[in-house]
Amino acid sequence: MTDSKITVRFFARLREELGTEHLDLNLPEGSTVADVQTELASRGGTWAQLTGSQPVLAAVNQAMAKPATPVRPGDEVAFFPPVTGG
Amino acid sequence: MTDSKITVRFFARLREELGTEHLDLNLPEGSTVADVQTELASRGGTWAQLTGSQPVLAAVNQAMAKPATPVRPGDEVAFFPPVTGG
Amino acid sequence: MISIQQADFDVAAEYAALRDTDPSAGAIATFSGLVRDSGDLSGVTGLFLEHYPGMTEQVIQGLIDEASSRWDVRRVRVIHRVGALALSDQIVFVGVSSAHRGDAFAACQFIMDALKTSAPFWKKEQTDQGEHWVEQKASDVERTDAWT
Amino acid sequence: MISIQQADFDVAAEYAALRDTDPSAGAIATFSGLVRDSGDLSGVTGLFLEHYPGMTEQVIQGLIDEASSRWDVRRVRVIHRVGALALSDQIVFVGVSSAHRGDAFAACQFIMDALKTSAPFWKKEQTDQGEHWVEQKASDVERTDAWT
Repeated sequence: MTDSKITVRFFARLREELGTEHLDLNLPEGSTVADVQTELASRGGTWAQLTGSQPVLAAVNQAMAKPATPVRPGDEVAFFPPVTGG
Repeated sequence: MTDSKITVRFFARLREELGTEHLDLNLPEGSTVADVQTELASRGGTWAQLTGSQPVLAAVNQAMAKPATPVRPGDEVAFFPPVTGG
Repeated sequence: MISIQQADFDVAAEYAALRDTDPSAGAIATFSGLVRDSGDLSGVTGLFLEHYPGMTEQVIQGLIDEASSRWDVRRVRVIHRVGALALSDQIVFVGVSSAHRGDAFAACQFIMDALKTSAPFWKKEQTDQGEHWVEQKASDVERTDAWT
Repeated sequence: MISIQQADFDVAAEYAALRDTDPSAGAIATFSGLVRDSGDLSGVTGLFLEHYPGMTEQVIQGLIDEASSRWDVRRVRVIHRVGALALSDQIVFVGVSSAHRGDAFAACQFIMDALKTSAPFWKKEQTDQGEHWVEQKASDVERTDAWT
């Protein structure tokens, strides 16, 4: 089994509450955005909100993604709250 | 029978084709905008267009008016084509 | 505020005045209309704009009043030029400030649409082929009717 | 053209650039958003704006492309500030030039509406009571959905 190293980024309220701007993660081949969320949520504490009741949006390589979106080695995955610009 | 003297103004294409910016008119009491148009159209020539097929708008005292709008002594009546500003 | 004038206007100054309001106004929508080369006919080189002094201002004030009753509007500015205008000259400016973006857009567009079909202005276009009075467009009338 | 920047912007210069186009562009619609004192809470004294560099520009370019395919659009300019902003500061500018007034209004409003619900920006409001991240408004989502 090959591990795939991805970069995970966090923004806004998530970034602040997790105390983390970005981290690297090793994931099994065939992983999805949902797998990344579950893996990180299993750390417990504030990380549990990644699979909690508040909406968390995801992007893969700077394009909006769904839970089922595949994640490949070298990908940049981002999690953030609903956007509030303009 | 008392005559009511009104001022009639013309704008844009009408002003040019009638060769007239404004004129004074004596009309019988109880006259309407339609009466003014008929009276002027009876002059013939280019004046006939005041009751012709092309749309002619009317205002009385600088407010849009209808054929049945009454015209009183001292009123300012205006005729003009559909507006094209902006 | 309404201005009907021959002189050009400065959108920068108008925008600054709209912005200089109470701090509850978070949205400013503006529209500017310019003389373009394709009006009723192509090859337009200039315009002459005639209006009915007095009535024009009254009609536009009525539109501003209606917009203010339908939407949350803080400031409204309408400027319309008259007289001889050249290609690419500014003709008209409508600016609206509001607490809300939707209201600013709606009021600005309503005033522009209704001005075109109810304010007594008339355009005469100059082209290489001569000059002619512009005809009212059915699409403009439909656009205004859509607001009722 | 898209700019995401900390610096303030000059609407006068942006308007001049939009106007300086081919003579077929007769309509310019603009929208400016400012920091207002009543956001999620009242008594707002300032904002902090965070964004996702790179993705933000891509999302906005997608909105401009969509607007250009739906409407007759000549030039589009989008500016969005990030970082610390004070009360009444300019936040965002969207300007569109077109041959037609309806297209200029529609494209400008569509880009603004869709930017608010799809471009990765996040606002943190400062008030007398402390600071908090702004929540997305259901009305903004509905407004964007109305364009589909």
